[in-house]
Amino acid sequence: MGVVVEAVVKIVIVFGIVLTCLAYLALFERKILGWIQLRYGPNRVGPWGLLQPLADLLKFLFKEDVRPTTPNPILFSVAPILSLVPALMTYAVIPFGDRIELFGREITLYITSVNVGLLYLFALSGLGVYGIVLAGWASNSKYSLLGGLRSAAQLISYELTLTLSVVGVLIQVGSLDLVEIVRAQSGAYFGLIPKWHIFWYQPLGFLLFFIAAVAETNRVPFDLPEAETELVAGYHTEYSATKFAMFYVAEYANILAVSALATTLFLGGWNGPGVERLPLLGVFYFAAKTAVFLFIYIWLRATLPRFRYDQLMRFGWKVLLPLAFANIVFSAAVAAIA
Amino acid sequence: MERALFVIFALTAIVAALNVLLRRHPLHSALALLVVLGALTGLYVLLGAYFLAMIQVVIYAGAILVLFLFVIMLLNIRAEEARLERRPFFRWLAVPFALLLGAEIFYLVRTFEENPVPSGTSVGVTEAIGRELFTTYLLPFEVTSILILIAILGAVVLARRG
Amino acid sequence: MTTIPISWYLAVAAVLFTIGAVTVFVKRNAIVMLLGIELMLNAANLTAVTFSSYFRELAGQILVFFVMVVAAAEAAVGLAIIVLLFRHRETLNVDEAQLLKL
Amino acid sequence: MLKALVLSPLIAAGIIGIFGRRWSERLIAVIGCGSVGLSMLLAFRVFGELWSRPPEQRVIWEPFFSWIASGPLRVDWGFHLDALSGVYVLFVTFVGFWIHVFAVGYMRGDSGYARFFAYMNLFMFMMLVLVLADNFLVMFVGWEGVGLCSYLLIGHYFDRAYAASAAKKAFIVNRIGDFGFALGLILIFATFGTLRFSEVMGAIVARFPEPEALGEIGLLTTIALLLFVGATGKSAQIPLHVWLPDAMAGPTPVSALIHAATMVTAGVYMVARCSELYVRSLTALFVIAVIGGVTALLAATIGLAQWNIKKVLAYSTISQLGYMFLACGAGAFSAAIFHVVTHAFFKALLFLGAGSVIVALHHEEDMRRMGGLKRVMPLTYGTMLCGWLAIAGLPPFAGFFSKDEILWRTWTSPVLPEPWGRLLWAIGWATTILTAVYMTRLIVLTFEGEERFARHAEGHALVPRESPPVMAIPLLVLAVLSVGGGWMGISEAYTGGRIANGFEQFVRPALARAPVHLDPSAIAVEEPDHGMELGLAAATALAVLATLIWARRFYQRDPLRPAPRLLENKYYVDEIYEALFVRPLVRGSTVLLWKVFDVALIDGAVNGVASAVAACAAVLRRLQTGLVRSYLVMILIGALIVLGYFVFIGSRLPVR
Repeated sequence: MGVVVEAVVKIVIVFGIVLTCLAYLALFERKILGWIQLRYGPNRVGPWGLLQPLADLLKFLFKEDVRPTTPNPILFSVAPILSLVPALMTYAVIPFGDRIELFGREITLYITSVNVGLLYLFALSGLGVYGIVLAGWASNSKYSLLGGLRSAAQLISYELTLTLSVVGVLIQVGSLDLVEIVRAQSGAYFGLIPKWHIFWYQPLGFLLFFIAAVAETNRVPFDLPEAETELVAGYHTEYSATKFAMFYVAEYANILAVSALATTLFLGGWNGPGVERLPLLGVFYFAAKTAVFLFIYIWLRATLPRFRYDQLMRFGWKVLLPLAFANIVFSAAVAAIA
Repeated sequence: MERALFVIFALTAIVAALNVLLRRHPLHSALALLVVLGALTGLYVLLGAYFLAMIQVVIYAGAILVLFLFVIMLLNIRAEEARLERRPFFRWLAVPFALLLGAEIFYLVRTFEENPVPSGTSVGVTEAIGRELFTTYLLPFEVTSILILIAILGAVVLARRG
Repeated sequence: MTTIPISWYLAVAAVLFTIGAVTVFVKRNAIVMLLGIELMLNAANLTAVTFSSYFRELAGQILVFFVMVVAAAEAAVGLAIIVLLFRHRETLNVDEAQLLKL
Repeated sequence: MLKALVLSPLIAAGIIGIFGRRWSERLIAVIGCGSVGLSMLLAFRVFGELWSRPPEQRVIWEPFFSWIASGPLRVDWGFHLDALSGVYVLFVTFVGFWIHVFAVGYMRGDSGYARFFAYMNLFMFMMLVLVLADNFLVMFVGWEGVGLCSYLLIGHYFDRAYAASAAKKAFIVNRIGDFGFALGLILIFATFGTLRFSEVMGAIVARFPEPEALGEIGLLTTIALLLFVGATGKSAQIPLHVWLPDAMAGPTPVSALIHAATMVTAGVYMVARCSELYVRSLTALFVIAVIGGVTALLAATIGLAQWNIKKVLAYSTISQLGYMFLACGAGAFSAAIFHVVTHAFFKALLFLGAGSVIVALHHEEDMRRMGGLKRVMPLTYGTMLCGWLAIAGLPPFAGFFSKDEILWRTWTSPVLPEPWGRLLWAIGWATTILTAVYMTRLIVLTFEGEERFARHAEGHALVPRESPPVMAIPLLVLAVLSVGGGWMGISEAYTGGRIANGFEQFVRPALARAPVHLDPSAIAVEEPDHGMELGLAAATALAVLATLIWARRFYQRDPLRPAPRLLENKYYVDEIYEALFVRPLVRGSTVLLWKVFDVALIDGAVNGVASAVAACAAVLRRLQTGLVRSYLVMILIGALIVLGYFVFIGSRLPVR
């Protein structure tokens, strides 16, 4: 029974923290965008606007839920859930830290460690399409439908690169288990350069992964599905109130998940100086590395213009995908030589 | 516990499969098939085939079915008319079909009732499957890759000609 | 923990296969017929995985792997044909696509 | 190291072949010549290594990779370097390199520059494979490979009909020879169960101590003659000599490299490589000697009557190859190889000189429109003179020593029946005189007398001038070797037996010696008659000198003196072949294969099947309703039948 209790407690803690983070990620984004654009950003609710997420939440909850006339009211309601759930399920396998001693028992700082962990993540990312596509279709609106279709095409295209860019890491580690992957990155060569994959043979893999991840999360410069100049707001044009909030949260959950994944796969996860003695420190390292990615995300949004749709497709299929294949060949060659 | 999970997954699969059949809108059928696939994933996990379970979601749900949805939405297909079939021929065919199914299940239950699937086995470890694929089944594997290539070319050519 | 008899899995597979077959036979919409085929393939996959676990033998799962690949190829080509059919005939009813008959 | 030596030209060929089209000529030339130059340096190194060893250890063997393992047939790629292949590698890479350098200038501005160098490098690779192979099959790869490259290079100007047909002719004639070679290979494998040279030769030595007598067609004789059919094809001996003169349609460096210096000597190499086999078949040796002698004489007579400068040289090549086979047939393999080497020097020189002239005259090859060139092209003229004297066999030029060696060995041959040794010596001697005549004719027609080319042909001025350094330097290098190259194998007779023949000493361990034990009294051969040898040599030299002087006068008086029609038309060999083989073949193909077999039988069968299918289809098409679901029902019925078979008749499911 202790195992189940431990699991439940961990799940609750993780999701509590993650959801809080998501709420503040939105604030974080608005603040940074403000600073980059020489504005203040939200600063009225609470000190430095710190209570802004709470206010947003309340607003989302109590706004009127406007429904379009649609032949599929059920699908219309299910779509945001389909979008949110896979995004949140991602966190089940992400290792936030190594194991620690607590209350006289050993507790791992991740919910579970599956031997097909990475495949699980890819499966979830594949499912994420459905929410968007169905939302687009069920809205019974041209903008939504086009946004949904674009999104489906874009997600399928970039998912290939996303998956293939990780294969290099897999070849190097020889395991699909995320914890194993992090363990493989502990230590440093010459006591100086950490054994993170970004430094050891996978810089190209990392770059590809990150670009594909940005595309997968529909963020600038790949935010075609919700390009406001063409499609109003894409697949969630017709959504409001709580359902819109779900899409909103799902997007940030995906961003956070992908950043955490990039940290895990390429930046050594929880690894850092002193982690062997104080495993809890690993969580801090993990959070710090992830935060860097989050910042880059927002930075990109403030900086880059949007792709045109044909450019997006050409870039994905004719540049990223061949590079990903080249990276696999390179990794295999390295593995064969080493 | 396992039996309960099995029953849940199995019932979900069957009910969803019936939905594939009975729904009139192709999109609903496709979504019902998605549910079948999900339930089958659960069954695969119960059978210890973790790798296949994940691959099932990635390939079937993540790629094939999305393609279906894509086409359905692209063509903006409406629900088909209510009447199912004009020909009595098919209705007549249903009887032997039902009999066949019944006989099959009867035969299965009688033959295999005392043969439970060994629990907790995990033959479906990724590594083992990978090893088999790249040694024993290397030739079929390569042939399949050529098949896929041909399919891609075929799809591109077909879609472009229109 | 109780175990599950192999026949249960096989029965589920049989039912799914039958439903898939009926879908293919009864429906007139080409896309739904393809869906029925996918259903049948999945039912066959389920039996293969079941026997694979039962005999502790990987061959069944390998077979499923190949079936999935073939299904992907089939879906790609099949859907391309369907799109083409729709463009030319404005319908997906297979009964109306019979120009090649005498 | 041998691998690098062999693969270097192949890699260059690949690079040039793939990328060369867009590159500048300079880059292609650097890569093309550089790779061959690298091979040459490596060849010098391995040769030095070989040289530094004691004679009985002069073998380097490098395994490469396992090629075929099928039942009892096991063939590996391996490279085998001994004294024989060492000599070959050395002169092939050396002469090949200088011809490549020459080609840089000769091919300048040619549209197929990259193609040309890619094929030339490929040819070098194939030749090195041929020479360094450690078994018959890999040798056969090289053997076919040089044939292929020859085809590609003869057809370099493939937009001209005569070049294309010449290429085809070379290929087909070679195929005829290769067929014999392949049969010999199969017979070797069937007999000895292996194709490795060392194993085959070892087995021959162990299993056949006694040679097969003259007139006896035993196993060894059969193999030897089959292999020799291949050699006649590759080395252009009668009756398969017809391709070589036509092969002059290729660019001149090709003629120099392939049809003078390297590829055509492959037949000699093969015979020498299998010397253990040949010395055990007196019949084969006799056949080789006679064919060699006859070829030498007839080709020399044809050479007297040709007007195309390259064709004269081509017949001269055939004639010289005849000498080499004469030597082989007389059991003097080392003399044959010696002549191969010296011939490579002076024949390459002559061809390159001819190429220089041809370039200067804007691709004019007819000697009737040359003449007087020695004033404008002094360097070419000077080097050509060296080649002329060398091939004519005037001491101390290279050709004298090797040719003299061959003649003397023929005279004293222990394997040829009486009086054939003397008779063949006489033929060889006559050929020497003829050689002096036709070469003098060539020199006189080309360089001396008045100018017969039109200086203002077709509106543009033709001003012949000396070739650039890139072409002149190879000429000079080869001229030096044509002068001095023969001294490495001076017969011991000249020093009264005090200094042994260095070349023969070196090559001998790799070759079989004439079976001395045949005739116990023939130990006397080991006690050579130096006086006789010197006397004959002196007589020959004097005769050659006299001929040269006479011929020069003779042709200076009337350069365009017509020759007998019979010779000008090459004894009508081509016409005879045309009538004997080509036309019956074409007619047979037309009447029998096409009209009877193809039209009536095959087409009839195909059409019959088609109409039968159509008839069946007329009935069966009623099943084609065009309704997808009716097809589905048929599939279902079929599936049910299969299922029913397994349920009721086939095996049941195994249940544990």
